[in-house]
Amino acid sequence: MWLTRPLSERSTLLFLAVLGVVMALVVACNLWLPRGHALHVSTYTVTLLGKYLCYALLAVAVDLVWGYLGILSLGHGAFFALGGYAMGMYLMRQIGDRGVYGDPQLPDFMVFLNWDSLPWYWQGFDMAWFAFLMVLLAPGLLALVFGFLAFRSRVTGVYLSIITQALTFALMLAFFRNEMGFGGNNGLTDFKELMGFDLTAHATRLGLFIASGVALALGYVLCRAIVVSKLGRVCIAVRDAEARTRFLGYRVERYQLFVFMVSAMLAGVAGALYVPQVGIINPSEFSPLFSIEIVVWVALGGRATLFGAVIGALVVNYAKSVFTGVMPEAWLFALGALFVLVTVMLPNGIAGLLRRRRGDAEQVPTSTTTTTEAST
Amino acid sequence: MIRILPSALHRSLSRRLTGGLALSVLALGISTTALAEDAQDPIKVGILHSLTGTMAISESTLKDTMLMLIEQQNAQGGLLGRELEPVVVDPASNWPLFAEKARELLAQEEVDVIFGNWTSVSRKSVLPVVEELNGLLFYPVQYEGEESSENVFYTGAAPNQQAIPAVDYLMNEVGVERWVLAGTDYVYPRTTNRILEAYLAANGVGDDDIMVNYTPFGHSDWQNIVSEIKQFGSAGKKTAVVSTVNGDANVPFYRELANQGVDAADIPVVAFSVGEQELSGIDTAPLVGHLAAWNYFMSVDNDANYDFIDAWYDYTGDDEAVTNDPMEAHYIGFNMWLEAVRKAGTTDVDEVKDAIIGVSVPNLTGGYATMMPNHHITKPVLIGEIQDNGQFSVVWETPSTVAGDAWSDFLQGSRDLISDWRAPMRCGNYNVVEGSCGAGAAETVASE
Amino acid sequence: MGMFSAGRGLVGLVLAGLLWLSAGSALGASEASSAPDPGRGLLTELAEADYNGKKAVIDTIVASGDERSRRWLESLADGKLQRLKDSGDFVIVLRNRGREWPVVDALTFEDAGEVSRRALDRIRINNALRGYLDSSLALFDLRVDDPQARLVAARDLIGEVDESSVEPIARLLAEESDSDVVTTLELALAIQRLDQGDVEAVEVLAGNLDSRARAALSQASRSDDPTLAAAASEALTSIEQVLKINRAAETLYFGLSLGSVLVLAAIGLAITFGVMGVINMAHGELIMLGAYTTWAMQQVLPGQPGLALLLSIPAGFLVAALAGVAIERSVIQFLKGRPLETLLATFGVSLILQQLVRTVISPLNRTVVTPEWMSGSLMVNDALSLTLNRLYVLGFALLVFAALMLVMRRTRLGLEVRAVTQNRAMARAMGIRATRVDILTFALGSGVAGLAGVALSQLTNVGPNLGQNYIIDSFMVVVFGGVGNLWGTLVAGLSLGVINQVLEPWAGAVLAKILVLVFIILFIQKRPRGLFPQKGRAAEG
Amino acid sequence: MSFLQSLADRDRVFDFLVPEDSPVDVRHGPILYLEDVTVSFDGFKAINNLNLTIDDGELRCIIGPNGAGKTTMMDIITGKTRPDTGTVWFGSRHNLLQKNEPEIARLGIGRKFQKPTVFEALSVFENLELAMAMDKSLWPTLRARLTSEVRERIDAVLQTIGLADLRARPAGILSHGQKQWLEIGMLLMQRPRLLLVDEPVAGMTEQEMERTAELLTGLAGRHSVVVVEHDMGFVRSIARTVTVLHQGSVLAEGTMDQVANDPKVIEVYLGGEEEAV
Repeated sequence: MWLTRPLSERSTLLFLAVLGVVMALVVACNLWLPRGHALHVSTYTVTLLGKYLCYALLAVAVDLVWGYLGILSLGHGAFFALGGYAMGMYLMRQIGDRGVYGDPQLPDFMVFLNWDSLPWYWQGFDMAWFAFLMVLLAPGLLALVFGFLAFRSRVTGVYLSIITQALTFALMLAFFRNEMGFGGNNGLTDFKELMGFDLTAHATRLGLFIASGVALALGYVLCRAIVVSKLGRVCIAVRDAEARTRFLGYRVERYQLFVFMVSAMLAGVAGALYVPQVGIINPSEFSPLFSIEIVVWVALGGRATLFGAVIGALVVNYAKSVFTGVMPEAWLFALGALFVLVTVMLPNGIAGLLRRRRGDAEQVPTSTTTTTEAST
Repeated sequence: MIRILPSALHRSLSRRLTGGLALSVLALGISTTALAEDAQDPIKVGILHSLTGTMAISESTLKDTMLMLIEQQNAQGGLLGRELEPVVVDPASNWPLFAEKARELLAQEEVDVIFGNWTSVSRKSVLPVVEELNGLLFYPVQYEGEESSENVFYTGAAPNQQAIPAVDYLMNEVGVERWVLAGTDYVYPRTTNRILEAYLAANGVGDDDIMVNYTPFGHSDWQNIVSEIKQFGSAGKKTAVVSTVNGDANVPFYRELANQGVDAADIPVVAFSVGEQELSGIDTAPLVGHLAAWNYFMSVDNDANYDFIDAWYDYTGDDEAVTNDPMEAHYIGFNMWLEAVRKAGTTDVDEVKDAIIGVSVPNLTGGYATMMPNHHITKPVLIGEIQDNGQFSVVWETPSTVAGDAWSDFLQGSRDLISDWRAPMRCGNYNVVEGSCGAGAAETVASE
Repeated sequence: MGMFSAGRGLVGLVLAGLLWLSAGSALGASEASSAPDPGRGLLTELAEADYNGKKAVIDTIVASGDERSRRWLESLADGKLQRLKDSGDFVIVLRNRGREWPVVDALTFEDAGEVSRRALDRIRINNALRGYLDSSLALFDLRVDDPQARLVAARDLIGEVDESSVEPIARLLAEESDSDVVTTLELALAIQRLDQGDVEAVEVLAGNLDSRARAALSQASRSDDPTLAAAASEALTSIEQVLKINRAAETLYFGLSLGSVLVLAAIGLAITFGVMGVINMAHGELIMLGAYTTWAMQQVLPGQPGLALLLSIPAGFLVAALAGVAIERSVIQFLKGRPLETLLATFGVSLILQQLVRTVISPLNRTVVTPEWMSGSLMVNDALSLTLNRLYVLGFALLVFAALMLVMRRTRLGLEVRAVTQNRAMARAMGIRATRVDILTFALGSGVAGLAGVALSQLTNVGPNLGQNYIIDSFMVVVFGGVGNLWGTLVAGLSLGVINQVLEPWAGAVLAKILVLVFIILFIQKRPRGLFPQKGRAAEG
Repeated sequence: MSFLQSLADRDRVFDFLVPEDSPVDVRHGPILYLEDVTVSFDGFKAINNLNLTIDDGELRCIIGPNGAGKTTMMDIITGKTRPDTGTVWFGSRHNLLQKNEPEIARLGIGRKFQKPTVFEALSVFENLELAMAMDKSLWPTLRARLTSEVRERIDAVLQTIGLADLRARPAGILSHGQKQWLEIGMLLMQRPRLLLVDEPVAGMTEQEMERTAELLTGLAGRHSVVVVEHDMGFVRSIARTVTVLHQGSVLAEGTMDQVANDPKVIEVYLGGEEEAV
């Protein structure tokens, strides 16, 4: 079975083991150490870590298309947000008549803006299975349509990046519109429970944290499985010499579309797990700057390594959490400097640094210029 | 395209990863351990305003206001013999981060009260956290209403404390018959405009005489809209624009108005989101005479106000610095909280919540603000005209203060709701028709 | 309605007063005696009356013929006529910012030192009163020699004429020599006659595009008199037709104006990104630096906003170019040939620059004053006026573009830039110092961004977020036009601007923007390398 | 998924209408046939009424000065560029103008680029693996395993191109000549009927050139080979028939000696390239 192939890799097993151990530690320290103990992990921290794990999964999704397929998507936030909205809509319906107006059907913001009935696209979201399906389908379909058009027309490089940016920007503006029926700028919030579990309960928070970890593990294994298969090598071939791959007889656009869709769905799952943990989804997740930031995480961690994406997402977001509290007025300097320094000093990101310290001898040209210059 | 080399480099990299992860978890874990509280410890005041990102423009001065107020209070001996300690965090204009930072303030820092938020969405994001962890939040900005939380105190204006009196003024004192409702497309303008439409209709204004227009955040190209407004205003009836345009979009809006020759004498614009601070970024000479409705203006002639302004000048070291309505709201909210803590003799949230209802403190316009049972406060409504020095001159004010209404009488869903957080009722959305509290109401109805 | 008739009454009164003055019987009676100044009494009345009462007092002041009345009324209109709380003396405030305000005595106009703002009471004034004041102040100008000033005054009379003022205006009209003033006054009179039901007045108004004429006609078209109603509707229809053309022209102008802003914002990027391949996310912040330079220049030269703005053009260019050089030397030179990494590093730079401005200057927006000659609008006809600031920006954008084309096509630098872009190794072999060319190119692109900032300071906020609002649009424009093609950027910017403005009245501002984005996405499917793709083998690399 | 995929393919309407891997039919004539092909970029005619036939099993050299349209011609045959007019047939059954690059590649036309393009991040072995003729649609690729049969074939080709020792190294570290051979090896893995080889010896040393000549002549017979080359010495060493392109159309055709003595050719080359002399 191609899916289980990574499980025989040492690196993947190690990754899973580390993830498992850390998560078990966190859970244990949260449950069994008393408050006030030096190693107690508060529920606040657990939720925070859960959020990081969602971001890490998102980063893995971006690394899959950018690192291995060479598509720099500046619009992956859109898939993340769509997954989040699908989950948010389910959570809104779960509120039922506990909203402030007590309407059993309509979410508060609809009562408030005088909608008389639920719009058609909100139908079905009261059922968990349907909502969870949409978590995958909504981003997947968007990726399918968008990717079909773009890859068929062979839009490449920066042109592709910019239209992915246009895509997420357009979606952001659309979701800001109150007529859309997604709550406008306020988005969806005030969630109560998820599949019957109270969202404010500690157990639920732990559960969501674990779910995020499991999703990250599964997503990682799936991506590894793709990467180590022959399909993964085709992807690298497409990344490095698209035309050549075509002349070898591969229908490049199908490969691109497939991987792009997988990546979009993973991003959607990350979004869906993110929403109940932070308690709000609003159009700012569609913001192009957020999507650029995701790319920065990946670059910082090390592109085309998958685990580098995980490290990057964790490091940047952890730094952000700490800095915004410790140095609220200067943290942007620190973050900006971090981005600049890592890009300039560590061309292959943190993962590259680790690799260099291990003393890998083989140095291979890593950029086109080197090759272009060599051949001219 | 960059080529990054091969997947072969994978191998035992994850070993390093282990160390990193474990370290960061450890660090978080340690930072979480809070020390047991003791009577001599300072009282912690959380300040949750964006210092970076798009909202920094509006919110960063509120952070400074709070720091100044706390400093002043400490100079007077603190509170209950303890010192006040500000805890500042930066939610960076990012709404989920607001919730996270609120959680950090309440769960990690264990602050006794939070002053913060500007946008509605940030408040909505923080609300569940504050309720879950039973914190106190003072929210200083005018907003759309339709909310009343046990843990939140709304010191800014509700729609009935700003929009309705302003429209009354234009209708009765200026003789406006035709209305343009222009706003940024988000919940505050939407709600305000819905309330106003209902109110205008009730006052006999026909649909033809109302034009509604929404624009995106940060809209910078107003040519077409101003031109439409001009056309709309050339029908021979006195026309006014009621603007709920938000923040940054105002500068280009007013510039376009001035350049297309729309002056206050022809088509006055009354704004609900433009204060002294917004004007400080505009050359106001061409805008003289346009209006704003607030509960406070820096130009109010009152000694308490002058003292506050002088203190602000000193604190910022800038004699050109401006004060505005949300700053006054924080001033009032802070003093109310101090008073309530003194009254309760403790900073315990539940006791402060009970003690604060009914507390009256002086505002900066020469009157008193009282905390009502619905967690909104009483405020005077002032209408001011823009001067060429970036200030407003008050042209009209309500004869007495107006109590904030959490649930608008002009919206269908909220007409029958009231809020009262005092002992027997303790309900934020009590339905007077059904005689029961909020969500429970529908259940009772369903089961009967 | 009551207010309107009051307004008309005033016009009549003031006109009567003026005619009386012009007859030569006005003499400064107050100067001769040392008796208590009647001015003080007038001002006291003014201060103590309510809004309606103030109108009467203003009439009295005007009728008094006191030479100081003009300054009194002006100060009143500005809110600067104030009264000391303790003594009840009147002063005129010279500067009303900060704690202590410099004042002059309102009766003698002598310097009265500085007074705490706490000690002052402002004489209240509202919009209606200000309008009343403005028209009476304007009437002071009807007698001046400058026909331009008379024209302004005459314009103020349109729609304000009533029976009592018909006579004096007609007399003034007979003496008037300037044809523009004559037409305007005739129009003002015709509107009054139309209100009275005079069918012949329709002829005067027919074809007139002034909105007040139109308002009068549409009122007349609803009149009970069928002949009048028919004539008025007919005139209205023909006006509507002309207006339709005007509106189309106006929309086109709006579009070009928005487009010129896009072009300005994007053209610097077209150089750094299109020519050098650097994805400069800090481009927006370079624009911001240009805008802040304008602000700083105006702080250095207070009171001369126009001069400051002109000086900002070279200064803004220099500041942004220097910042560009700093970015190039400190970051970009290490990222040669790694275009995507420049995106990440410059994203970091943009965060730093933004926060730097917040920390060093202020998180608040800064005021940039629009100079006199850039405010207002150019009247093409009564219904079509082009806002001057945007007209200047449009012209400026085209100038910058032309200059840039000249640099790229006609100068040694341009040649070297093109050579380095096409084949770095070869250019180097031919003795071109590629590093120097890189620095200069990046400086040029950044400097142009600074110029965009100078222009934008006249249209929008000058604040730390300025850059972020333009960076995404800029990338769209460059990509839509075709990377590496300056003409493409120009055409793309202008056409996107026009498309947006054509859609806007029909779809609303938000939807128009979404549609434009969708259009770009679909267009790139059709032409994957933009409007003007680079062709041939070079494009394949 | 595969249904979606078939939808995603814009050039095909129904699978059953196109017998995709049908053998090339050369019973009635040449393997490659170009007639009246014209293509222009921005008004510049890169190819002008070009007529060309290649017989099955032939080794043909195409020469011509810079800008003669050699690379463009290859682009047309492999589906990268669409001509404005003209027809291109592969055997007598396949109209190449109706197919895209992967389809043409699967029909059995392999191409080596002017600039050696191998997948630098992948190992030499993996480069060959990707090139191998087998089902190249999505699912099979995802699930593909390395069978011993595949290994043997790759090993055989590694031997042929002399890179057996470097099999596990990334292709990026190969020398220029080694990359050229790897690319030829990849062509071999494709088992093509027709090989298009663009400047195979540019930048090679004498020895490398000899080896390349051996490789190419060894290929002819089993495969049809079209070589575009500047280096006259090299062309002379391998060529049987030479076609001279000039300004987008055929100037002369014949043996190397015939062509070299053709006055038209001499005239064209005199102002042009030094190699011709």
